[in-house]
Amino acid sequence: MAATQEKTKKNYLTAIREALDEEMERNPDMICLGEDIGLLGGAFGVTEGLMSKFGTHRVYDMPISEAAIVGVGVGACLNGKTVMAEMQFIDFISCGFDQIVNNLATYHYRTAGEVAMPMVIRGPAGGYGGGALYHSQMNEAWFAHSPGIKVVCPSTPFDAKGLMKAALRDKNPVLYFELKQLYRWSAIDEVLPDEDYEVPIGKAAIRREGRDVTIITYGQNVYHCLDAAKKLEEDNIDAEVIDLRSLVPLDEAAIVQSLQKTSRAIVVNEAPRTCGFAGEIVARISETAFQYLDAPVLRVTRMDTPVPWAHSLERYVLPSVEKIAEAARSVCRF
Amino acid sequence: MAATQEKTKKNYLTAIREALDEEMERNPDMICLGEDIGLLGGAFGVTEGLMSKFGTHRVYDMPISEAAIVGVGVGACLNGKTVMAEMQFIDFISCGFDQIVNNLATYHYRTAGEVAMPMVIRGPAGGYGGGALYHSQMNEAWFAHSPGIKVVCPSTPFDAKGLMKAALRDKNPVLYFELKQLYRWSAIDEVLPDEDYEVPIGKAAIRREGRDVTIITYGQNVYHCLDAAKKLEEDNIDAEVIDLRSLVPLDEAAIVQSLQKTSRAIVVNEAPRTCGFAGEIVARISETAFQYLDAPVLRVTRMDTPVPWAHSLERYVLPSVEKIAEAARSVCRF
Amino acid sequence: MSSPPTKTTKNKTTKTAPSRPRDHLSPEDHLEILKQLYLARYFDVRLIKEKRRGRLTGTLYSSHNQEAILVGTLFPLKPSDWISPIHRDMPAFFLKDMRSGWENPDRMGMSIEEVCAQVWCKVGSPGRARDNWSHIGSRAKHIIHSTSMLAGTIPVAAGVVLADRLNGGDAVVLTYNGEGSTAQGVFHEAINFAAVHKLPVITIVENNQWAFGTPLELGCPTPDVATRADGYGIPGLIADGQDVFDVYDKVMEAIEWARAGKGPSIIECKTFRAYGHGDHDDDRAAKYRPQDEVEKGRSRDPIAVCKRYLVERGYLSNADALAFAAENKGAQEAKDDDFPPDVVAYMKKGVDYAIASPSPPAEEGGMWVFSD
Amino acid sequence: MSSPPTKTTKNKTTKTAPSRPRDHLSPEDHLEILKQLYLARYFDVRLIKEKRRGRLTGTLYSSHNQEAILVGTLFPLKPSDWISPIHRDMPAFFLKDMRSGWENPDRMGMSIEEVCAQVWCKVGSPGRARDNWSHIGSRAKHIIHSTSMLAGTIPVAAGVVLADRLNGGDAVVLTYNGEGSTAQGVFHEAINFAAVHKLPVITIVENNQWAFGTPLELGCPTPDVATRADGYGIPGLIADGQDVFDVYDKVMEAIEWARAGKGPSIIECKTFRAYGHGDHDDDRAAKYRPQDEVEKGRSRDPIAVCKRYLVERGYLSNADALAFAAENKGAQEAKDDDFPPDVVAYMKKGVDYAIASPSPPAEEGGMWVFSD
Ligand SMILES: Cc1ncc(C[n+]2csc(CCOP(=O)(O)OP(=O)(O)O)c2C)c(N)n1
Ligand SMILES: Cc1ncc(C[n+]2csc(CCOP(=O)(O)OP(=O)(O)O)c2C)c(N)n1
Ligand SMILES: [Mg+2]
Ligand SMILES: [Mg+2]
Repeated sequence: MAATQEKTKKNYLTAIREALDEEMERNPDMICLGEDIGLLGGAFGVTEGLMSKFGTHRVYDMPISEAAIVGVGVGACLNGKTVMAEMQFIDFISCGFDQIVNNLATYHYRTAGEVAMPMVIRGPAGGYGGGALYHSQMNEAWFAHSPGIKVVCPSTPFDAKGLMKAALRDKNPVLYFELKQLYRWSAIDEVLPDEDYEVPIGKAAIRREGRDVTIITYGQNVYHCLDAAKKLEEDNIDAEVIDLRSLVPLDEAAIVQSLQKTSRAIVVNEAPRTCGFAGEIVARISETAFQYLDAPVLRVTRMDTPVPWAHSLERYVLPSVEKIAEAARSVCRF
Repeated sequence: MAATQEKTKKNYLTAIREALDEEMERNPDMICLGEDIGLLGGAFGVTEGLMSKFGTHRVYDMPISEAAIVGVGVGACLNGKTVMAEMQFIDFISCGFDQIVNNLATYHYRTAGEVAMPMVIRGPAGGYGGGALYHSQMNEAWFAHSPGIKVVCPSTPFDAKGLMKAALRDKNPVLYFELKQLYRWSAIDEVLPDEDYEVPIGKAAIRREGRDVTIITYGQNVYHCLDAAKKLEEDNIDAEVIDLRSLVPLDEAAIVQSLQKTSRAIVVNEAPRTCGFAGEIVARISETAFQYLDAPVLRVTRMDTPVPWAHSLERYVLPSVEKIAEAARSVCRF
Repeated sequence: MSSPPTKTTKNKTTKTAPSRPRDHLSPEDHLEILKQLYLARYFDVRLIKEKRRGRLTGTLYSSHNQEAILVGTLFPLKPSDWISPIHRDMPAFFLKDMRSGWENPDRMGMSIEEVCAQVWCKVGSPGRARDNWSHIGSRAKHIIHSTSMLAGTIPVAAGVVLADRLNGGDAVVLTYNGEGSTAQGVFHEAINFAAVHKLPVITIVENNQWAFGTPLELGCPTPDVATRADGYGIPGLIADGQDVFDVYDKVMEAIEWARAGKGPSIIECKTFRAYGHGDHDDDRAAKYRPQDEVEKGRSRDPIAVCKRYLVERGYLSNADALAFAAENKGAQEAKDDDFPPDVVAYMKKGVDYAIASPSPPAEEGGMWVFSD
Repeated sequence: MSSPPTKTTKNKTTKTAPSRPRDHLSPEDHLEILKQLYLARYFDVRLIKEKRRGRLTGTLYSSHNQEAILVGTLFPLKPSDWISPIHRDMPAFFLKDMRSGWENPDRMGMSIEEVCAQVWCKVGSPGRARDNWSHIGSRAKHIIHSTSMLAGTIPVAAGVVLADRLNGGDAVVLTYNGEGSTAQGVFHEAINFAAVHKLPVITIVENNQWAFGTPLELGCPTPDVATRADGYGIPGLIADGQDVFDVYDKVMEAIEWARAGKGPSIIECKTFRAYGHGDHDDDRAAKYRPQDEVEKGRSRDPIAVCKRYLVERGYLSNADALAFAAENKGAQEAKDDDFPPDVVAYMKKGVDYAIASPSPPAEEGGMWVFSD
């Protein structure tokens, strides 16, 4: 009977929660640190059930102290633990910044490999939700620029679970950006495998194959790009959409391979433009795939502004399906 | 007699100190905040003499509290002051990171222009001195990626003084990166103008004209690039060296103009590679000058590592004259 | 080391009447204070209703049951003093300097119109709806703009009064904080600096026992948050946060201390968060907080406490005390006629203005990154 | 609010002899402690001389005059306890667990060879010369690696003992800090967390009156840094940092408190920085610090104080006390024969090893960014 029962689809948030739960089960040395993650189960409910299942000695409701959350995590890793540290919103990571970039990220390097830091720092990120300046950030570039941290950003429930598992099994610190707008967006619900699986860190996914232009993106912009690709069909433009999934390390091969076919690319992300990860991809393409390019690589990013509150303002500064399609058209016209 | 007296050349550090001193004199609303800047005169002596001249109510020896240094500065600006805030080493800016990126940088934006933030945050930066992980950073990209802050980095005594004056008169927050290896490097001593002057923020300088390849850089790497340019003469390569001086805002026109002539470029800086400012320049070139390019734009940067201590290690990861020359040769061969 | 150190901070309430600052208030002041409590409560009730009707988009951080802290801390201020309210202090924006006249356009507080326009996310907000909820302020009105980062405004407050002193002013600044926020590093850095320089920074801690879903004892090692003051050798006072006059007395003490150049202080106001952390949390809060704790915590409505005192002192007749029965009513229960009509009318002006105010033009999203 | 709160933290030295932890030390222990003071002093003297001869490149942060703090805090530890020394604590790396035998290769402390290799910037350093000066450590030896960011290791220490408790251990951790560093936000966050969870984190504050060029009173609002403990309701003890046995007693108290599950504490050791902040600052320090203050601060050499006590107790003869006269001598004055020969020989082994150790191969600069 079970066999014939239809499998239930699960949302992005549930996928993350399952990964945390299963890894807590699998690894008795794993602990969780964060604000309101225990009794409440997290601001969004990602950690719901963990404290009652694993107890207050494995799940800590921390004081509102981001630096201590990270620093305590570093100490726990030093003494044999695997740590999941939640930032209630990824925006508050700035309050624990020093501990991340100067302590956590460099520990392995400074100790010539004596000490590994198996810590995952995760938190809700991204705009498009009216969260304004401090509940909308995508600040992955600060960390991509800080050697020693891996950076991942899943866009589907399957990837969310698989990347979380891979991250929690990685010996290195991993910054895991989750998109709060995707948490409960049922349009992307998926049936998840029954068996244990990982999505390897450092591997991109091709979300749509196409011949004319490569659209490189990650996070919730994946869906804007897919919508733009549909729109572009009207112009007879066949777009390929690459979801990077991992930023550090980056799947350069996937990008180059696509460019060999399309010879044109745009890069889309929602972080501020200057020194964002989109620019990094443009630079990598210049270094590794220049010879395939028939057009400049363009970026569609947030403007160089904070994320403002009012809907009208927020839309104005963030990438949109229209802006993406327009950039793609423009490189195809080149 | 004075007229015939030979003018004394001044070093980079003195140039900064003179600018601070003259602006403190000119602007009675200017105050200085920092660790050990008063009684001691700063770890490197940049603020020597300021406290005895202007008093303890304009020059504050702050507790070891970078977040408070910035935050108190924000409050002082809000209430009509102009603030110079010193980070004893620019590396420690990570401890005041939140106050800079989320409070200072966004104040004008959030208040729809009601409040300006005339604050200069300055501090010794850069490697090549055996300072190791926490006394060698060039972390300008974190701030270039945080909308609302200007970022400058002078390479000569003349620019150091003129940019400091411009920064202290600017209504916006300015991050001012000074290179500690240049502080007392007498090879670059200059006679400074007697009269008041500013070096405008947002204007690059061409340090060497050339036809074959544009080398875009800033900070102490300017000198490595000039040495590389000399080396390249042996290969009959005539390199143009652009010293950006300002990163935000960026003098894109200067870059494009040079590329129209040379059609080839490399970008050199000492920050980690991924998401550094070098990548940003490559992306800007892709967007604005692709049509002039005959070769990929290459980067010569620090490897994606911290700055290690031992000389052998430090040299290995940082840009060098040899690495710069090799990259320039490679784009010229393309 | 057999015993932990004894506590220095104690509730200094138990003084006898003659020296209490409140005794300098006129009968009218007493009634004005009650009116302000009504207004703070009505503002909150009204917004909760509007939100339930789907007219507001942002999260509401209700100040229900905590109004005595706002009214009691703001009433003793001079117009030129500074404040920095945070998420649970929305009424503070318009309550500031109410003593200069509710309708006085020159008073050093925001108009109800401005505050409502902010709540409605309209361009009439002082911040033109660029940042949400309580993240507004006004340099002109001496109200510091906060970010979301808890405790992050305390150093700013210190800088403001540092500058004020340099300019020859005598302003004090009140910063508002939840008890949970006192765990932030910048709380320590800022108060330490203020203490070193004896700056007039008064830290109000609204100890409502919960920081989102985390109880006091997991954020703070001592039962009284005022104990944090001991680490800086500054006064740490405890006020009954349900009693507007006790709050008033304690803040007045702190203000005198600060204006006399004796430095900062911390005032812990004991209270209880009536609802969820934000309105999105109401249902979950009912699960993580024991029902009896909630009932006990809500049992001393600040409006009721105030009325009782006013009646005792003879400033309010029993009949007038019964006239508007907003106390002990939840947001859904409370009706407009539980409030004085002028309070309802005042708020209505704000709401009308907010509804009429347009959304900000999209292009403003790209403006004011830099000043020129 | 007419008077500031009374201070709870006081010097708890004035107990009578019988209950003092030091009384459990054997005569040999007492002599060993003196020997360790010599070693700490000799290490520092030697490095200053090497630096003056141009043989070292890094900055030296001398621990001269502060050795009693290192020896007195480390002596009471069990081998499995953890420490996190910072810039002024170089001797701590090899002094840790010296009681298990100076030559014991299995002791839970670094060898003098490793420490010297670090100072000489050689590959023999436990960190392979990848980060400078005191930024070394050893997970195996229970020594936490620090960054430059002051106070940044306190949360790490808290995490280490949190994990230790989960693993069923009973270790305590000592973190070392200058008085200036206590102003950092993370100091507050970490101690607050440790206090909430009653973690065995003992914060040693080496109050040498100066933080680089900034005097105590500009960094800390109270005359005693131990007062910071009051804010967390944890014990704050003051030790005479020149008296190794007083330090020992206080730390032993704190260790017992911590191991019993009663939580963290702060121990302020009053001392004085003998030289400049670093050796690069010696000349400038002579200008910013009044000469008489310096003389007074150096007038109680910890070696002399220790010897006096040992003679009084009959553990050391007057003649032996005079044998090696390192006390009250500056680094330039002090000669090898002012120290016991085994101390000199021990250090020599370290120096010889360091000199023989090669510089790290350049390619290592690109290694160990990530673990695989
Ligand atoms: C630095 C930082 N970390 C986390 C948050 C998320 N957050 C917002 S309110 C809150 C709880 C605040 O509790 P408390 O200070 O007691 O104030 P209350 O809401 O009870 O009034 C948290 C954790 C934040 N805003 N800033
Ligand atoms: C976060 C941070 N800010 C600034 C510095 C620069 N710095 C190094 S040592 C020092 C003074 C430390 O004084 P104190 O804590 O009293 O220790 P001491 O040197 O006197 O032993 C300063 C400001 C630093 N290392 N870290
Ligand atoms: Mg609270
Ligand atoms: Mg000190």
